[in-house]
Amino acid sequence: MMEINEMKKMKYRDAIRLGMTEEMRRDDAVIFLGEDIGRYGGAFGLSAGMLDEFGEERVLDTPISEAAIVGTAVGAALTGLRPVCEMMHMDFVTLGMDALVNQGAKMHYMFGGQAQVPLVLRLPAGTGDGAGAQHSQSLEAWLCHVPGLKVVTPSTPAQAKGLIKAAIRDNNPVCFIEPKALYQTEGLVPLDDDYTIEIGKTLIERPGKDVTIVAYGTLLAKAMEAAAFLEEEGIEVEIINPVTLYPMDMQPIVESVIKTGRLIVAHEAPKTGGVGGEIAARIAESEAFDYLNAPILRLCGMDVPIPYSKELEASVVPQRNDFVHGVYRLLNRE
Amino acid sequence: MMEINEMKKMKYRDAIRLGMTEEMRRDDAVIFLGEDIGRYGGAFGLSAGMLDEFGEERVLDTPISEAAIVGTAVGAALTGLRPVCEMMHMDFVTLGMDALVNQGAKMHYMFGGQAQVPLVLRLPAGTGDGAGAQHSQSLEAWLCHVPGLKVVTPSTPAQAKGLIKAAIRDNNPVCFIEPKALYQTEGLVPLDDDYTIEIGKTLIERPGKDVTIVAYGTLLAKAMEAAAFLEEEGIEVEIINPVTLYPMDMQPIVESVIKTGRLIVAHEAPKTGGVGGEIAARIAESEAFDYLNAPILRLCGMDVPIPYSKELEASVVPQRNDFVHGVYRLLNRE
Amino acid sequence: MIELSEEILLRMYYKMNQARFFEEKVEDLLKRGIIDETVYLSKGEEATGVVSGLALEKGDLVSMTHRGHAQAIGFGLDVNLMMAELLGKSTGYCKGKGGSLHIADVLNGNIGANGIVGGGFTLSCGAALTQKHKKTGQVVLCFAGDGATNEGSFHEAMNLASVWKLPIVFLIENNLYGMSTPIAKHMNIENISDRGAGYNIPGLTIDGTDFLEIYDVMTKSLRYARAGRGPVLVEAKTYRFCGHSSDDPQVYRSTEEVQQWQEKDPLFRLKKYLQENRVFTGKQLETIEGEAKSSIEQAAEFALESLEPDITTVLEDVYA
Amino acid sequence: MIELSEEILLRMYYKMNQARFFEEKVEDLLKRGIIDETVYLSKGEEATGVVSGLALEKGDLVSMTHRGHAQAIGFGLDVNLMMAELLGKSTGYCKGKGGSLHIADVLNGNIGANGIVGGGFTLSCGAALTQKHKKTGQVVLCFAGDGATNEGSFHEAMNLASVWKLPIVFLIENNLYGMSTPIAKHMNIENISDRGAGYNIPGLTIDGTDFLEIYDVMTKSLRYARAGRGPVLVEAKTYRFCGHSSDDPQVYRSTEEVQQWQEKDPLFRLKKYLQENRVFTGKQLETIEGEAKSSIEQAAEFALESLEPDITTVLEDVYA
Ligand SMILES: Cc1ncc(C[n+]2csc(CCOP(=O)(O)OP(=O)(O)O)c2C)c(N)n1
Ligand SMILES: Cc1ncc(C[n+]2csc(CCOP(=O)(O)OP(=O)(O)O)c2C)c(N)n1
Ligand SMILES: [Mg+2]
Ligand SMILES: [Mg+2]
Repeated sequence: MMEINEMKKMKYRDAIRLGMTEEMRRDDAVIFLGEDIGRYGGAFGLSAGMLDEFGEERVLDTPISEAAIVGTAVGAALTGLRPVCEMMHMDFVTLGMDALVNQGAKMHYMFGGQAQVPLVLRLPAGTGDGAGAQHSQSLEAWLCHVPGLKVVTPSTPAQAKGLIKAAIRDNNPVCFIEPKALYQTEGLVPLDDDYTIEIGKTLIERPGKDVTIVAYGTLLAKAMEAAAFLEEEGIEVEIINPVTLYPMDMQPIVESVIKTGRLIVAHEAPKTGGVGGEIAARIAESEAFDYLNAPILRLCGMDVPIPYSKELEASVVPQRNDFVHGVYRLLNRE
Repeated sequence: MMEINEMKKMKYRDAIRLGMTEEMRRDDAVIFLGEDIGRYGGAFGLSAGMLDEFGEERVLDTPISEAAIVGTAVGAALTGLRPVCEMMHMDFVTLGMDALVNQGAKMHYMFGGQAQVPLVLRLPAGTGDGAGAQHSQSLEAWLCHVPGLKVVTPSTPAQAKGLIKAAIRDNNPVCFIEPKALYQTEGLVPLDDDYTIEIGKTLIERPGKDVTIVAYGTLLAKAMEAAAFLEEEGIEVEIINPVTLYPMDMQPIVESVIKTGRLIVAHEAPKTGGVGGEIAARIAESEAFDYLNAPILRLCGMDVPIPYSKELEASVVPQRNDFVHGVYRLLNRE
Repeated sequence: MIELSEEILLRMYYKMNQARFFEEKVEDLLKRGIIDETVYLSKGEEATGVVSGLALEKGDLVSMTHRGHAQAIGFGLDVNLMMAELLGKSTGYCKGKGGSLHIADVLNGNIGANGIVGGGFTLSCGAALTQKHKKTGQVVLCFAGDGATNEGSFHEAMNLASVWKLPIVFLIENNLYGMSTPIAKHMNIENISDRGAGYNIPGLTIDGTDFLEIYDVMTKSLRYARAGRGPVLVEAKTYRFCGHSSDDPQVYRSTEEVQQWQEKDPLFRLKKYLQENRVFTGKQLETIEGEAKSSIEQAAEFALESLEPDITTVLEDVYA
Repeated sequence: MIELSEEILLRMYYKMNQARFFEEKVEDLLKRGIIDETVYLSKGEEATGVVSGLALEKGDLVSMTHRGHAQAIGFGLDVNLMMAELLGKSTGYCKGKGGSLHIADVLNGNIGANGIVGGGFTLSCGAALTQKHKKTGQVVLCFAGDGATNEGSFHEAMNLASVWKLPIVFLIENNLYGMSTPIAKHMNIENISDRGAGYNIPGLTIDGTDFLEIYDVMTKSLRYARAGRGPVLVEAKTYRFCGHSSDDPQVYRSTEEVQQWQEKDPLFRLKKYLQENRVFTGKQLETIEGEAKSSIEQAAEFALESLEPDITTVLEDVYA
């Protein structure tokens, strides 16, 4: 870890921009492409001002052509640039899957190690907008099943900055998942322009000894709130944020479960087939298996498309109280 | 179960054609579209002769436009046809994901229940061809994470016929995964044209009491071979084939694990993020958890793109002996 | 030029007013925070949706865009159920599960709005294939925006529709921008109708603020498609008066440009025509406007009074 | 017409023979079961790949198709390493992990063959963007088949390349079939070059069996792109003498058709030109042919003698 001098309070969204901006200043090979990212500043205001600083040659508004955005980024990465590209919503990665999965992810391997594909695919994800079934998905599990890709998701502004910088410096295709519901959240962010978060390293966000919760994205904050509440009742929850979802550093999770004997895994994405299943399976296969005092509990999105009505929408993803009750359940308090 | 009178030995590939043909005779609304399925008879000879019987209006050769194939099928299904469509290789579903996932899978829900999308998407999958990283994938885990889809995969010719017929009669989008390596395998197939295999029902393929193996696709036969071998050593393996991968009928698996206390889950797809993780997680969450005498073992494909060289290719997916050693391991015999 | 009966003109004026009032009511509900989900408005572009809807024959189908309210009203959807859907109510077209982006009435041939730009192209091919297969004689009207024609699905659908001679009329509402991106920055051609040549599909460019031209060209195009001659690509140049979505600062265009287009307001053009040609008296026009307005007021009331969806229904309708 | 120097003609004749012998050697190895993985041959189509490769300048890039051996030889890849790759050997371009469909030499500008039909279109945009960004003055030559131009990625790439004025020449090897599907059943236009109009890209149709026309048009097209004027779409009509893949019964075309095209065999046309114009003597021609042939024999030997990849390397190279 490098020394961190100065910190500044800023929004998650602005922290991503700061990280991108610093990397673009640092390396002329970094370019940024996507729909309406220039003058408009991105659908979520993320890239406001970047066109002015870097010009049209490095901040490229594209036509509405997701397959071309991803494919162009792969081709550019292969030949010496370090593109960052954006899907306006993660749901639209469905249109770029071929270039991402069949080309970008596999080239290094298919070509026998001779080429690199250093690209970052930014994917605004999840619920909270009332945007309905085609604009609210969390599809990280797909990407975590594609050897050759890396998948990361920051949960705080500081992580957002550190991780986007690390992603840009990585020599592989990195899928960078940004829960839209976090864009406006605030936190302290290191201003050091060499501050990065190591890809492939799981973080312990809060130590505890009674129950382990693995949570990422929007659910980290909800789990933290639940933990604070439970602390008052004398329950010590350990909260772990994998940060890199693929390939995942399981060791801290295994160690935590050995300590607590109880595990909750949480994400917004539908439970069936989600990343949580993989984590649970890994624990069930590991040396932690013998230490489990209760079945593993997954607190995940329901197996349903995301409904439009905001009340319905909130009802299909886990909330703070689900964590509280989940912990009670594992401790046989209910 | 209906009465089965006559049986005939045939290939897996021909059983699929027989099932499709019977359904097309039965219902004029069933049409079939894909690349080179007409005069050519399909890349794997699957649809040989179907053009002659049903004509160009029902057996439709398409341009090489996977997004249009899937999208057209969705639109046709929505308005009263029952299309069966084919990706030449499952890998190309990457090009049809938007129409499948954002449209077909969600319409019934997004439209508040007013519409149906009765379509079958046939997906030739897996290794064995020496076809390399872009023609050998097993991507079922993606589809098993999309509420609104059903995902099935037959492992024998009889299942192939019964399941394709059930899929065509189903009122939802059904992804029908066909391991290419099984096309030439033979087995007895009921000729009864009302023979179907219920979607959503897990089958016990072989009873046993010592170890449970859950396997599907190409790995079912390898597991069966291993079981026959182990029987001679007095080890009784119970083999379970989910058949429907999503939504999966877990009850027979749970019951089996309660009985055996040991579980192996197997598939060709890469281990991380595969369907096996979901099965393992469900067991770890279920009442079977307390009966497990050993950690769950996943025998899966390696986390690597599929290499071209046939030797390398075979080395990245489980083989018969992996099952044998897996069983030994769970029984502490090694 | 195809003649417009008085009856058609009456319906046209009524529906175009309805569409305008609908959008203004939604703007109002957005401002008041009563709607705070994602909604795209088509103020200024109502003519293409409404007029082409009136050119359809009974039983024809339509595929709508994310900016689909006028298209829906043109097709004949019920504004009560539309508004209820926008408010996420149980009485909406989709029981509150779909929202503006998924309004649909499939049994009556409206195969839905779409949240995926370009999502409707290939769906329309499928709907048209059904018509061809069942020999219904019906045509599919597929709406899309200028930006949408840069999606791969546009190309695949145009090609397939041409090779299979599918009965579809593609109507591109070219409002000169895809979100904030001006057309010159997202395609290198003057007229989108030029894209027809790549598929041997007739391509036509029309003034999307002129109801006469829209009605004429759409009626003829639908006839062409209905006769089994294959698809037609119609591009209508139009303009959105409002922002792309509710939080669009519109930095990408000048107020002069907006004003210039406001002078071509399709609703005023229609009204002027009706006045100048004395189709209706001033009083009659007022009555039509009043009825349109009150239909929207009623729709808002209906929506506001409707019940929220019961939370226990959230898992229903995943499978048929 | 651009003049062809003797030196270029020598290289052309040598490489076209190499390509032909390469394909025949692979056919032979397939028959003998020494190769039994997926391979697509381009016998009859060698001119487009070889001649356009010779029209490139040093440093230009190329994106190849699934039917890419002649393209690779034209670009200048090493037939030893190609053949070794087809045999899945550790000495191949991809250490046996890629196969024919993924032959590549990225550092030297060959960004790879592709197993995904149409997969190279958008990759080429990216490679061209790099050239533009780095002001290298290099051009990307993107190969594709007729069938591939029906993929959505063709459209998105053409549009993007045009809007961004990317230095790419798209060369469509129109061999009249996409697998078994004749062009009339997969598109409704006479010339694929007509598709340029939808993007304001110049489109040209040439005889893909005529080395003179290919060299001329490709040289000019590359110049145009190199000058920063944007992409060019060239369609070359050609024909595959062999089956689509090794197990193609070829029921979809007549032997007469095949014979007619065999009369236009590009290799014979070139040879005839060289003879008639006395560029080389009969003896010289024989020498060139012999050298080409022995280079392929050597390649086969090299490949056969090379080691299988070590099984322990199978998990290497997943990440950079
Ligand atoms: C596949 C996809 N990409 C991007 C978006 C985000 N988006 C919604 S509307 C829009 C602009 C569409 O432009 P156009 O087709 O011209 O229609 P208009 O909005 O102008 O009516 C964009 C980019 C989307 N919904 N779907
Ligand atoms: C996306 C995709 N769809 C289908 C295929 C299967 N396939 C391989 S080659 C081929 C035909 C391609 O036709 P064309 O582009 O004309 O090239 P040609 O084979 O004639 O050289 C097809 C359908 C594929 N490899 N990729
Ligand atoms: Mg527009
Ligand atoms: Mg071809």
